[in-house]
Amino acid sequence: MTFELVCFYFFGAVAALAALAVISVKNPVVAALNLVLTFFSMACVWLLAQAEFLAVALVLVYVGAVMVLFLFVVMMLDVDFAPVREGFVRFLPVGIVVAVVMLVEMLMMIGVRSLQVPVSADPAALAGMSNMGWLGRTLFRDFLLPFEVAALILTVGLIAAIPLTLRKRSGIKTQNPGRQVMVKREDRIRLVKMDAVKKGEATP
Amino acid sequence: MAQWPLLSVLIWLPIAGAILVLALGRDPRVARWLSVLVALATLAASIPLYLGYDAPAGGMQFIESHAWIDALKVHYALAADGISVALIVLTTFTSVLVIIGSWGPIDKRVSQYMAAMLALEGMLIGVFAATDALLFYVFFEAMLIPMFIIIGIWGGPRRVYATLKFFIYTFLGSIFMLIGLIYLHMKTGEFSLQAFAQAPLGPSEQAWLFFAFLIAFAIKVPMWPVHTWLPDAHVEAPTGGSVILAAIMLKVGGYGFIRFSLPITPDASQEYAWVVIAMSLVAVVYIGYVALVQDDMKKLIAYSSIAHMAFVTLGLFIALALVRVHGNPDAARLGVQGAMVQMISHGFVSGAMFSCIGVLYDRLHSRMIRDYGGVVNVMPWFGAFFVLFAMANCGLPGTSGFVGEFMVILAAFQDNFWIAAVAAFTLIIGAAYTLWLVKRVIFGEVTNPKVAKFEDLDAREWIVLGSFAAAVLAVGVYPKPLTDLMDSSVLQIVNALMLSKA
Amino acid sequence: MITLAHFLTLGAVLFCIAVAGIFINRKNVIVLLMCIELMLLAVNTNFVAFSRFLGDPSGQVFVFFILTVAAAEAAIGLAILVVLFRNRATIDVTDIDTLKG
Amino acid sequence: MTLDKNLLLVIVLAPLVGAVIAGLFGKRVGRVGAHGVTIVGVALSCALSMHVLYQLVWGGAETFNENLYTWFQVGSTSANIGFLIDRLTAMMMVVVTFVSLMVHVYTIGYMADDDGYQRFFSYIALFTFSMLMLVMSNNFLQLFFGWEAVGLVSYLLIGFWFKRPTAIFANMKAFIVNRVGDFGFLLGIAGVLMWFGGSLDYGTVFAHAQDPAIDMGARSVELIAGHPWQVATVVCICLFIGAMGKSAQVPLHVWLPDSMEGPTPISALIHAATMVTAGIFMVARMSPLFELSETALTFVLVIGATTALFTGLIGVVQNDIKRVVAYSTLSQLGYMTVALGVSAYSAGVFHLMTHAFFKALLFLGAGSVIIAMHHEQDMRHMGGLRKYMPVTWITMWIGSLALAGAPGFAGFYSKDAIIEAVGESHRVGAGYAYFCVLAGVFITALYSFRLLYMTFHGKERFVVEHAGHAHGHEHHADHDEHGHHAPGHLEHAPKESPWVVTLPLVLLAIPSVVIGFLTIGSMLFGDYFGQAIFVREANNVLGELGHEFHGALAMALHGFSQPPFWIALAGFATATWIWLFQPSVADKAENALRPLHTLLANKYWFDSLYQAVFARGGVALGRGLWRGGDAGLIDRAIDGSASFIDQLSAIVRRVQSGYLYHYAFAMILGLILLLGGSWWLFTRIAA
Repeated sequence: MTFELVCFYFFGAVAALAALAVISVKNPVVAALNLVLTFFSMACVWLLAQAEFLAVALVLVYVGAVMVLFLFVVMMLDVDFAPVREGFVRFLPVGIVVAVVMLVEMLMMIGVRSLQVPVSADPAALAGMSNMGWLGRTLFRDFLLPFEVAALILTVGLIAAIPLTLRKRSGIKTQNPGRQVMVKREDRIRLVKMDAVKKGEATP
Repeated sequence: MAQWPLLSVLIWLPIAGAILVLALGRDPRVARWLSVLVALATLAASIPLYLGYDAPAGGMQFIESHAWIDALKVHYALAADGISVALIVLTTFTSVLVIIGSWGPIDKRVSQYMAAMLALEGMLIGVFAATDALLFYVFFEAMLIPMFIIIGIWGGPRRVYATLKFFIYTFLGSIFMLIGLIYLHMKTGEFSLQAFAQAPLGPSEQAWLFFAFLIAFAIKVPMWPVHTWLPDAHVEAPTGGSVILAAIMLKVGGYGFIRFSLPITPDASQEYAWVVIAMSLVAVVYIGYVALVQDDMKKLIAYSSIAHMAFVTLGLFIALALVRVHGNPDAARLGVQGAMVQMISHGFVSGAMFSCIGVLYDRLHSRMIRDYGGVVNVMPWFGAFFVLFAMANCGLPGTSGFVGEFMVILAAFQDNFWIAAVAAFTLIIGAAYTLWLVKRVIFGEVTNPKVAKFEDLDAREWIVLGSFAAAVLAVGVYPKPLTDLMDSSVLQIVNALMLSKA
Repeated sequence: MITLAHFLTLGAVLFCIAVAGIFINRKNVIVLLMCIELMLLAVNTNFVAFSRFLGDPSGQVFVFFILTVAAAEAAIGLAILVVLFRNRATIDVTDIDTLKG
Repeated sequence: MTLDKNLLLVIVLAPLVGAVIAGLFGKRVGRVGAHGVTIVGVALSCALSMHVLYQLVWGGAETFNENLYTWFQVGSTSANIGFLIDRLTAMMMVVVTFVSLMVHVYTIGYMADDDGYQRFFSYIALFTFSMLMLVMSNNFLQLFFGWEAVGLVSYLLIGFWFKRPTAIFANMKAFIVNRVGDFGFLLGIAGVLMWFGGSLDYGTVFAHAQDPAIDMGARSVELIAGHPWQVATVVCICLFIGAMGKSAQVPLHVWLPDSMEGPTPISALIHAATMVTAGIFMVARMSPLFELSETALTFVLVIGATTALFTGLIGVVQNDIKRVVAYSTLSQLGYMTVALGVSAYSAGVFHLMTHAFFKALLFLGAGSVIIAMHHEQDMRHMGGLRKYMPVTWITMWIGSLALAGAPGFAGFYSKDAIIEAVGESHRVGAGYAYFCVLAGVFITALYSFRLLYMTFHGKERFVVEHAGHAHGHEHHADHDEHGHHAPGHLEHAPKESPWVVTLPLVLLAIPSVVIGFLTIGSMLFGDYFGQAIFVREANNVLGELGHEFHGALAMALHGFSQPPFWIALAGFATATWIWLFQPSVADKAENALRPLHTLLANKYWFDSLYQAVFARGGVALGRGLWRGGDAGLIDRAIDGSASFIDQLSAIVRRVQSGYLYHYAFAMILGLILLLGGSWWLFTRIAA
């Protein structure tokens, strides 16, 4: 049993346990924090697979951004989580059965297929470059267009989130500084010409 | 002139005109004038087609072919023989009259209506000119769209039901045709009609293909018992829509039989000709009786259209029996020629009848026969036209309605006395329902006070009905130019029928 | 020696946990979203493993894209969640059946 | 020498030009213009027709047979428009144009106050054109064209007063009943094309029929498997059905009495003199075909004999003056048909000609009476008119004598020849026919003189109200307003009609007297018709009679000793006794013979039967097919398929619960199945 294998088992076990916690704890904040742990552990596992760049990206993107977003939303929304946890016990057996069946099937598939995959040495090392360089070459050479599209998707996602959550609230009075500045004299004052005294009502 | 892609011009000129009318037609007056100009230009463009067609030589002329979808060997292939030329000229002629006739009655969304009409015209010409099966199919389907819009927007109160029925019915039929075309494509590797006609096909293949085509075209014609969409569509359609529908769209079905069923599946057509003939004869009698009892003028004429179109299918399929069983190609030519003349004539007569009903409808906004009576008292010229077209509708010699029926009956007699006898029954029943209509609408005392205030035809209606009348009489008195135009083409069809494929 | 099967098995375990999570937390949209993230993680693990063992960088590129899309999805999903909660004052999925046929 | 084609074209087109001018530009040319242009047109064709006749008979012109233009040409089948002018045609042309001219002139007086004056002239000129096309045709197509065209004009003219419900019913009935005949006619033409040499041209067809090498008489066809019929029989019976429609033979006669709803001039022109005899002309023209089939001729004979007797009987009980003449026309058409049936075609055509003159005369006379009586047509309200309108009275007597067959008058020669010919014939059914025609003679005399006595003799059964107020012509203008007069009440006394009315009467009376005497020799027993009419040697009854013919005068004198004369005299005597001297006898007889009278008054219930079976039955059938077939079966199936999909989707839509976790569950389930399936698949492949 090599050191790598020990590490793999350790991080794998942590990830699995944290994932179990994600789905079973009552408090979503705790669940989110457990999810962070899962991601973190999996990033370590990816490191074992020599996918250094992706491991770092996972931590940065998920742990740094997405999970913070989750936590933010969970904390911002004043959700009463008691009712949404109804049926937890009732559906637990079903969930376990389904998950176990699927796991068994998947393991059988892995058993069938993984035997036929030859194990090769680290391709990046063979190519004489770092993992990042290896990935970057592929990304910017073969996948340039998808890369740009992905960038676009992210931008759209960013922008779309704003109008979705933006709301106009009625009954709130606000000033419009633009209009205040542009106002003209004629809009405010009307000069009316009239006699000082009405005819026929002259003072005696 | 030969350098011009004349058929393409004929197809795309009205379609381009439709876009132009849509773009510029904010003002209804502009839309009307512009669309008439486009229609007239198309009619003018069809004149060199008629004059330039070398009728004695026959065959496909004005050939155009460009690769369209290379992978499937689909071509943008156009050509016209005598039959196509006749139908194209019918289309351009009728379209002008329809557009002029729609000037008054259509007052909302004028530009859109006119654009739909022009687009429809272009697509109909496309159907008659296409020699590539997929191109044919595209036009065949595409023309449903403007018609759908015309009935659906400017139609009567039950237009939604009518349009859906019309659309789904015809669409159902064309799906079967598409399957047939795909099968033929698999067999031959291309989509040209000529390749299809030359493809060797076994008996059961032919039978399947025959029924696929039969469903498509029988619905379009329409033949009994898949005719029920037509009366509903006509009743709800605006006048112009009815005229185009009856005068030209129904012809696409008959044309399809000529271009697909007969040349591609001649053996199956012969084997199952009795089915088509039986359906046609049932249509003559059954539909005749149904027409007799209609209370709605448009429905009556719609049913009479079905009965008249039965002569087209009868003439086409009786030809098979004549060629193959009796070995009598002369009579077969008479049958096919009769079917063709009947198509052209029915275009004029039914177009005219629907225009007449439109004239009445514009005045009273009713299509019910009982609301009228004694119209000739206040509209003598209209009465004269109506009686003329009614006579053409019952096939009076001297009008176009007679020629085709006469030829088909003569041909049918050579096959079987009883078929001819049942077909000739139309003389009686056709006269009965048409004249009863005339009696109740045109003659008699004016009973409805609103009818008493009718005014006779205005100049626009005069142009429409007068043109139709001229066409009806011209074909009736001297049909030879028409039959000469198509004769060589008909001969080629009949010759092709003699060759067995199996 | 770590083999491909190790990674795949770990991915499968994570995936199945996520599936189970969807079942037992069927009402809580937030946890549902988390479960989806878990699933994506499991899938990504498989990609990384195959990329490593087949020596093909495309697998890692795919992971890269999936990360991108997943991030966008999380942003939009959470935004929708916020709107939903604002309009309905609940995140209970049993209350949301507008798409009922 | 040959006839000039352009001349023939002028004959045909002159009336057409008149019709078009009067019809399309009626307002612009005015009344005088309308009748002027049509009369000039018809007079021109009448004069030219006479010229043509002269050329053919005395001028030595040959038969003209030429196509004008090809109507259509498909393969070897061609249809042409062309003329065949032989003596038969020429005679018909003269009869048609002459009677037509008389009627045109007469119409000036008769329709003087009608709003549709120009229209009327246009129609009758158009009729003349159509009839000329019919008789001058050299092929079946053009024959059919003229055949239908005269039917159309007849339709328009019967319904001329289109406000009258009865008129527009009658014209529709006429057209449809004629169409029943045309149904047969068209099939007959199709049969000719098929079996007689593949042509529609008379010359080719007749040559084919007479060619001994082909022997058409022996050809047979099995229309119903196992029952061979002679080809010629099938074709001839089909053609004759057409003639039955047009010439109003039983059972297709029902339209003719109703056609009297039209103005009287057209009753004279179309429904007595010319159009209705088209059937007779056609059969005579087709004599080479009919001669082939003994069966068909027997059929013709029986139908004709039945028509001759039984329709005449109805005439006896009619009170409407025009209807009496109409039934008499039916009966006379029956006579002509009988003549055809015994192969005495010339006799039939001869009777056609004489009948055209005297029947036109009778109708126009009746019209004159109707004018005088202010459009009262019921004879029960007439009587004693002879002192008011002497010209009409005398000419009507002449016409009636001719009709009844008084020796020396035109009708005598033609009718006597027919009766003799029937007596001579040995055809099956000739015995029955002989009885019918003889009995018919009695009936003819009976109703003819009944009409004269009830109209012109006896007491005046009308009341003249000498109303002081000005009574212009406006009453004529609107015929329906006469309804408010009590029957038999006139506002002023009847008077003789104007000269435009009486002149045609006189001009028609002359040939009614002399035409038979002048022409019988050549037409029946001479060589007048030549090749135009073909009779087989064995059937040549007229040839047999010819041996006993010693001139017209001798025949007239001989006529006094023959049974027909005595029978007619008996009829005359009976009529005189009943209606002139003992009017009460008529009522007694009516009561005594109540069932017979009911039978006749109801016209053997033909109309009621047709109305019930064909008209109402047809409508009921149509309604049944529409509601039951179209709406009940077809549309129910169509709409049913739509609602079936509807119901099916109502079930399927429950799957779409809208709950996210249901969809997720479905997905996971699918995944499990997919995994299981692919695992199973892989292990099998590995194994």
